Amino acid sequence: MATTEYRSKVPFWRDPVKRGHLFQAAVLLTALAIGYTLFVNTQANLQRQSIATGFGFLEREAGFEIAEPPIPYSAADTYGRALLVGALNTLKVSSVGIFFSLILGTIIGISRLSHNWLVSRLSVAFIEVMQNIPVLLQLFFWYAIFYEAFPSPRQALNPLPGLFLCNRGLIFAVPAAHPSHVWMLAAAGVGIVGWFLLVRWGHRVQDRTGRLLPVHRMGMALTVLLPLAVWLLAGAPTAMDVPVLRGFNFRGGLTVSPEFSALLIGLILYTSAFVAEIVRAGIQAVSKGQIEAAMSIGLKPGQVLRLVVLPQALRVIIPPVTSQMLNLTKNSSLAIAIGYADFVSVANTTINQTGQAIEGVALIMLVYLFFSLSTSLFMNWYNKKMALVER
Amino acid sequence: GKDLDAVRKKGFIQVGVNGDLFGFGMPDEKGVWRGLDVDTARAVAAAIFGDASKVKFTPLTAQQRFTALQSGEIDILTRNATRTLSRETQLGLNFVHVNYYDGQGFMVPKKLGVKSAKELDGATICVLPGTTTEQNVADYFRSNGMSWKPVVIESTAELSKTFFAGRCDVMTSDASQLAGIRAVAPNPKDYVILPEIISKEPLAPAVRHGDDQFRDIVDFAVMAMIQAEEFGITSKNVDQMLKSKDPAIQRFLGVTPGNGKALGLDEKWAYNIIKQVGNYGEVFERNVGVNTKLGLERGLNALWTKGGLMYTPPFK
Amino acid sequence: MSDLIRDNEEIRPPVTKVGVLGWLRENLFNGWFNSLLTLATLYLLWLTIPPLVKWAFIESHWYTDPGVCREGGGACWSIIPKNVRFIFFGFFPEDQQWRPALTMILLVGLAFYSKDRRRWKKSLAVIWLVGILLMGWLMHGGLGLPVVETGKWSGLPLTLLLSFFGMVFAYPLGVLLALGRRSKLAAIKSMCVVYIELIRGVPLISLLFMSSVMFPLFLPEGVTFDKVLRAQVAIILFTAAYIAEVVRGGLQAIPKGQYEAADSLGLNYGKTMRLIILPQALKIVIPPTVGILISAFKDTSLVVIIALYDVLKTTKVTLSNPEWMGFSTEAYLFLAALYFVCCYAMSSYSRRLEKELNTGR
Amino acid sequence: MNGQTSATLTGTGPIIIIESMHKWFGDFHVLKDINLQVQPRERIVICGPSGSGKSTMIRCINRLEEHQRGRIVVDGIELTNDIKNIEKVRAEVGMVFQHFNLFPHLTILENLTLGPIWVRKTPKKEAEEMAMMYLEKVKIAEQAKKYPGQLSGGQQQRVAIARSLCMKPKIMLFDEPTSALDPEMVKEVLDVMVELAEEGMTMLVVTHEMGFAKSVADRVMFMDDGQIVEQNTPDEFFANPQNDRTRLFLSQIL
Amino acid sequence: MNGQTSATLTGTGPIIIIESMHKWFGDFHVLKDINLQVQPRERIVICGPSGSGKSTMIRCINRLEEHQRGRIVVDGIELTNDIKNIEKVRAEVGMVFQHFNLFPHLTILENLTLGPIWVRKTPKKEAEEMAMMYLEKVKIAEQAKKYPGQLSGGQQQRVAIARSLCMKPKIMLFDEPTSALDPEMVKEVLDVMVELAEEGMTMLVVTHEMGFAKSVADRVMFMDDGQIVEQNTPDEFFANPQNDRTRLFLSQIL
Ligand SMILES: Nc1ncnc2c1ncn2[C@@H]1O[C@H](COP(=O)(O)OP(=O)(O)OP(=O)(O)O)[C@@H](O)[C@H]1O
Ligand SMILES: Nc1ncnc2c1ncn2[C@@H]1O[C@H](COP(=O)(O)OP(=O)(O)OP(=O)(O)O)[C@@H](O)[C@H]1O
Ligand SMILES: [Mg+2]
Ligand SMILES: [Mg+2]
Repeated sequence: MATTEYRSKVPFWRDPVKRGHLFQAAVLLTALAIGYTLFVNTQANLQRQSIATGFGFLEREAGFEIAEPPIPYSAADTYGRALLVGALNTLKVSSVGIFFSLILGTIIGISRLSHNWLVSRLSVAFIEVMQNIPVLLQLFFWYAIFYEAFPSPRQALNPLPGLFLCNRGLIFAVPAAHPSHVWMLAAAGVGIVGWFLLVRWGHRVQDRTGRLLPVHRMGMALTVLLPLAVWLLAGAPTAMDVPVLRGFNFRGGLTVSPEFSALLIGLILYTSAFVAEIVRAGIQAVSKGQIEAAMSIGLKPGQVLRLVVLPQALRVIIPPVTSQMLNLTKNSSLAIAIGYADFVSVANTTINQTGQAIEGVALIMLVYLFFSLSTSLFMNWYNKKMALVER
Repeated sequence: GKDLDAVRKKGFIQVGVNGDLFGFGMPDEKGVWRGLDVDTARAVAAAIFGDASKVKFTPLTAQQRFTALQSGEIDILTRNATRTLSRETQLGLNFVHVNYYDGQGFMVPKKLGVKSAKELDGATICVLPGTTTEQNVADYFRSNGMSWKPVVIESTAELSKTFFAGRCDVMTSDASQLAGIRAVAPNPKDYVILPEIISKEPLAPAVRHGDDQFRDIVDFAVMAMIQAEEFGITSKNVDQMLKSKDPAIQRFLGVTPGNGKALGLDEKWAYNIIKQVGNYGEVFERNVGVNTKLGLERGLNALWTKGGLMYTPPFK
Repeated sequence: MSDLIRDNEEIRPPVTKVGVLGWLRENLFNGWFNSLLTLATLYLLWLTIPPLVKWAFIESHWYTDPGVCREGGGACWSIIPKNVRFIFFGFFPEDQQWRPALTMILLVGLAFYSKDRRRWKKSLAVIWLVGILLMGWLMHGGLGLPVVETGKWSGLPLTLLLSFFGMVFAYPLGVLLALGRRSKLAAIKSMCVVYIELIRGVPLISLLFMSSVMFPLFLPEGVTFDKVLRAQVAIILFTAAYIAEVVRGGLQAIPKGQYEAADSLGLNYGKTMRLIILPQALKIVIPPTVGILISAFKDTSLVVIIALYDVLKTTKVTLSNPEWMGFSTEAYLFLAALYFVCCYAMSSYSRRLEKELNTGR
Repeated sequence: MNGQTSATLTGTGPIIIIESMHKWFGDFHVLKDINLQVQPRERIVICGPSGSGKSTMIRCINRLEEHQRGRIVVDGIELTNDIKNIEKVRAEVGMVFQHFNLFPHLTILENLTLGPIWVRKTPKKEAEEMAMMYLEKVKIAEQAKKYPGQLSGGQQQRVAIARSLCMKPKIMLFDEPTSALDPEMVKEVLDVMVELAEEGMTMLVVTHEMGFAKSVADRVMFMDDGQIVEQNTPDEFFANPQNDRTRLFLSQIL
Repeated sequence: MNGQTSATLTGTGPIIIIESMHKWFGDFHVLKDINLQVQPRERIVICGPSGSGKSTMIRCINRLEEHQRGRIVVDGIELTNDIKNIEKVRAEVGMVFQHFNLFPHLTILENLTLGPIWVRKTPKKEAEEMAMMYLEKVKIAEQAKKYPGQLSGGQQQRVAIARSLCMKPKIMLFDEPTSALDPEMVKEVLDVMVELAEEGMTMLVVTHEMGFAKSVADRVMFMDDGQIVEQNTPDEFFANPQNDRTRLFLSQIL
């Protein structure tokens, strides 16, 4: 072919393709060389200092307690399990946090566009304050509210029977274990499936007759009524695991600790301010023409929002919101400042006790990288699914 | 040895200290480092350079401290670190003579009516992370078959605030800390420190493996302060003491040469420590003693002659 | 033909809502929901504001000893004036503290001076260069001033310098990374992608931790870097990854035609980027960039984790002093206000800049 | 007036009545004393210089803009703040925009069925059949499953017309439907509009395609500075403009 | 062929030579065996249906697209991978795009001087004087300090032409220079192009403005499906198209 001929005639520094190859090779080599030197240095340093390395410590007994472990854990368990507990705690606070900050952020973002002066001003104020103060200080603030404003367990507030509010957290009664619970759970599951089926049926009815049915109300009723029926059938067991004040603390019931709550509230409020700005920008990015077109075929304002504006706004919103989700996860590593046992906090204690800082930091990075990459993979998939088809 | 050579070449010692532990290692309002650990480091500088100011401090967090020493970022670690077997062996460190004997205790509000740590079953306990304290409480409660809930917060200030607000029933830390924390309580009389001491916490400076001469110097610099107290030598009277007839004191202060040469130091090394930093008793009283905000008794840290544990080998 | 209205025939729109009452009706009490919301908000404000004012102003102490504070009930602002030296300047020798003070004034002054877009000329770059050199000299000393090593730089100057230089260096690095990520060269592209994704995937504290704890292990024996410098590098590397993503967005928004027009004028890659593409792309992404910079500014507070004495850490140290241990609320409120002022200034400036740059388009 | 005559032939009352209507944007008086009656099946072309208020006027007819004085009655319903009435009117009045404004996240078919399903509560199948019918009418039935972004401008505008038709409107408003199109595509769209006109749809068309006006319109209106300056049958209008401004404008455009 | 005759009149060798050139986009064969010789001062108009490869062909001439087979020689320089050569050719060949592609962040004057200053290394003052000269030529000297966004489409396109001229090109390529313009503005731009043609610039113009082709072109080429189907003098081409496809196309467009 003709082109190949002149390619050989051109000196390589004037041929962009060859130049590119050369440049890439150089960069790669440099990177490899740097990596190699670092590795060799580290090896030599570790050897010289006769520092213990490796992940053997994961199997040793941890010997420290962790508050509110999501899975059974005691000081007799291994470091490995302790770290797992930390990772689960991180997962817990970040998933709950992401869920609520998305909701709150959307509400505030829409409020910021509200025609009500007070509502939009308040939203703006909220956003400015939350965005411009370091989240660490905010965490201190929320935590202080919890331990300063609530009474000691002995003077615990008892707004409802079986529900206590004190500086140990929110403690509430849960039904005492009973065999019927499994069945109630199953019934609730059936209810949800039924809800889902109802929605599909509703769509079919709409497709067929054009009628809109109140499927969500029906589904909700189903999900509540089915477990209730099972409970009645089981003889309506009313025994409760009621928290009682014994010794220093409440025993029994379920506790939501102040540390968890403060971290959660802090992260949610901080992140939702950013989400709100993103949502606002997303909605504003939908052109006015779209709204006019939707209105001019007679859609109601709610339908315009649901059928036309939001689906389009979402595309603009998803990528930056993904970043915010990741940020929330990473910011949860500040938990250590207010005593929530997240992964970093547990890893720090581990580093401290074993002295194996390299492994500890490596684990921290790996775990967060895993959370981040899986979140972005999922969101990228979702984003692609939602992407506009264009020429 | 190489570490000593490197230090001499630099002209100062780089010392890792705690950054915000009142009485042990913390800057004052003027940004000048103060504390027992800080003065210990100054003593080493006085021994090596004849000048206690030839020292630079690196504040370290609990997680950083050992790695900083291992990596050569600092030459000495005096950061209220507890000497333990595993640290000594696995981390490539050598601890030297203890500069403070501590032990972990409990503090509770008086109104709980608790008299002994044995009554703490089910309690919520405020713990400072990053030291051996977390492990000690866990061990103690396990061995006594009791349950507890930890609240682990990074900074002392935050932790004590939560404790005083009633978030925890009990606060645990090294006894030296507890006294200080109680002193700043809104109402110190409302809190008691329980009699049990649940652990041994010998706090000692540490150096890296690999330079025994340097290790010896640091070791004897610490001990020299204790020995001086035993001899009754203080920074005020050290010049008169040079004229002392006691051969042990003469050897100690380098009037009779020998000790300095053996360590590879100036013969005046001990004199410089005492003159510029003071003996152990002075340093103790200045930083943590009864007249400071911490208000600690000598207790275990008294000289062996006064019923304490401070005992040094002969300086000959 | 119907008769036309002449222009001089003034007809006003029907005026329905005017005056204060009209405004209130329109903005606060239109509809039952809004009215309810207004009332609820007012009630909430009424519950919180008076006690807050009482605590913060009426019963507060402004320049007393901690003991006096403990007696009285109100806020103890005294912690700030009494410790302001350490909080602001940390370890910087007391007799030299005019130097960091002057540095900060210089920095803020320069920032204010550059606010005006009309001053954005080559000469401004020179002024900044001189300013930075001057600041370096003031902080570090030499040439007649006693040397103060970086280990003693702390407090507010450290915060400002870390974030300022973090931004100044992260920005070009981020731009390079963004260009790399859009490169046609597979190796360059994938390296940039890996770098950006890795860095964005981990928390800043783990990077700081690595830079402070593990970095020395990576280096040959005896080679150490300044601790502040290491933290600075970590902040730069971290921020750059975020900037890269933002800039990539801007680059994607530039139409292909711009590249083609530049090509057909005979500009090469470097000139095309420098003269045509980047000026447009960077302008588009001013708001998100400023967002990143604000985050970076707030994130410098995380250097606490590695025991660098930025303004948050110096405050915490003050709080570790048994004398002042109880007054963290006041101290943190002060810090929050400090950060808020700085961040708010940045964000409102970016909004203004965005508006200004948009006119004339 | 000449325009009225052709309308009265249909024998029923006017379907759009605008009486001394005014509109302001803030302080700016955009529409000044507009009076207009449109008979069923009448086809009106509106032209005039840019900024003269053409778009604003037809947007007032389906209340995309609110007028501040005077009356607008569409198909017997007066346009006030009553949301129910507005929705009723909008379902009767189709609108085609200059920039098509198709919903980019929906397929062509979904774009067409959205209104019937959600507003008219038509069963989906029926809605789809109708949509396909209209797509065939605008000659792009084979594109039903594609997304708007995949079509050319001319095709998109035809979809937009079909979308309006699916609501079975009594009146169609067109706001410069061809001015964003490449010249080759203008014809496709005009053909569809001509066909529509021939079927007797009531149409108000803002356009500068004078060929279209000549061949289709019952009445041509010229607007300037927020007022209807002149209106007449196309023949008269082009051959014999009465007003100076009209004459000037026509000289520029033809 | 007829076109060649007029070119040979100038008496020098061809300034553009394309010999059996092919181009693929991936698997798609866009240009098939293109052969073309352009003489200095020759003015060629290229037309053809959308997607026929007109843009691609002229973009190959200044290597905005790479060809994969055959030869392209511009002003004696063969277009290969050699960056130096490509830059040399691009400095000789001016290009005007459909969407103007002015640099929106630079003033009109800066748009014009960018090339001379950075590619030709002309002193700034000189470059500005030249720029003003060309701006006067396209009759918008008074807009020199404005930004492109502040000009109308027609003005922008004239700036784009002036920008190319500032590089003192030997050849000008135009890719549908008027098709993104409102009808009122087309004339302004065509006027400038006619003037340019009269001054003897070598021009290749992709356009559907057949009036321009008739009055200015030395040769009209018709492309379809990646091939040059027919080329001839304008008179012959319009009066007597040889090819069926050409005839069909002309019937649609005229
Ligand atoms: N939302 C608005 N706010 C303020 N002024 C507006 C608004 N919409 C339009 N205008 C102004 O009202 C006048 C009439 O606008 P309109 O769009 O109706 O003109 P037009 O005749 O359709 O012009 P064109 O041919 O350019 O579409 C113009 O001067 C325009 O600037
Ligand atoms: N970058 C590209 N990648 C793949 N295909 C392309 C690319 N650019 C153009 N094409 C295809 O090549 C063919 C010729 O495109 P070209 O733009 O040259 O046509 P044209 O004759 O200029 O049409 P128009 O009149 O619409 O501008 C078209 O089918 C087009 O889809
Ligand atoms: Mg209009
Ligand atoms: Mg083309």
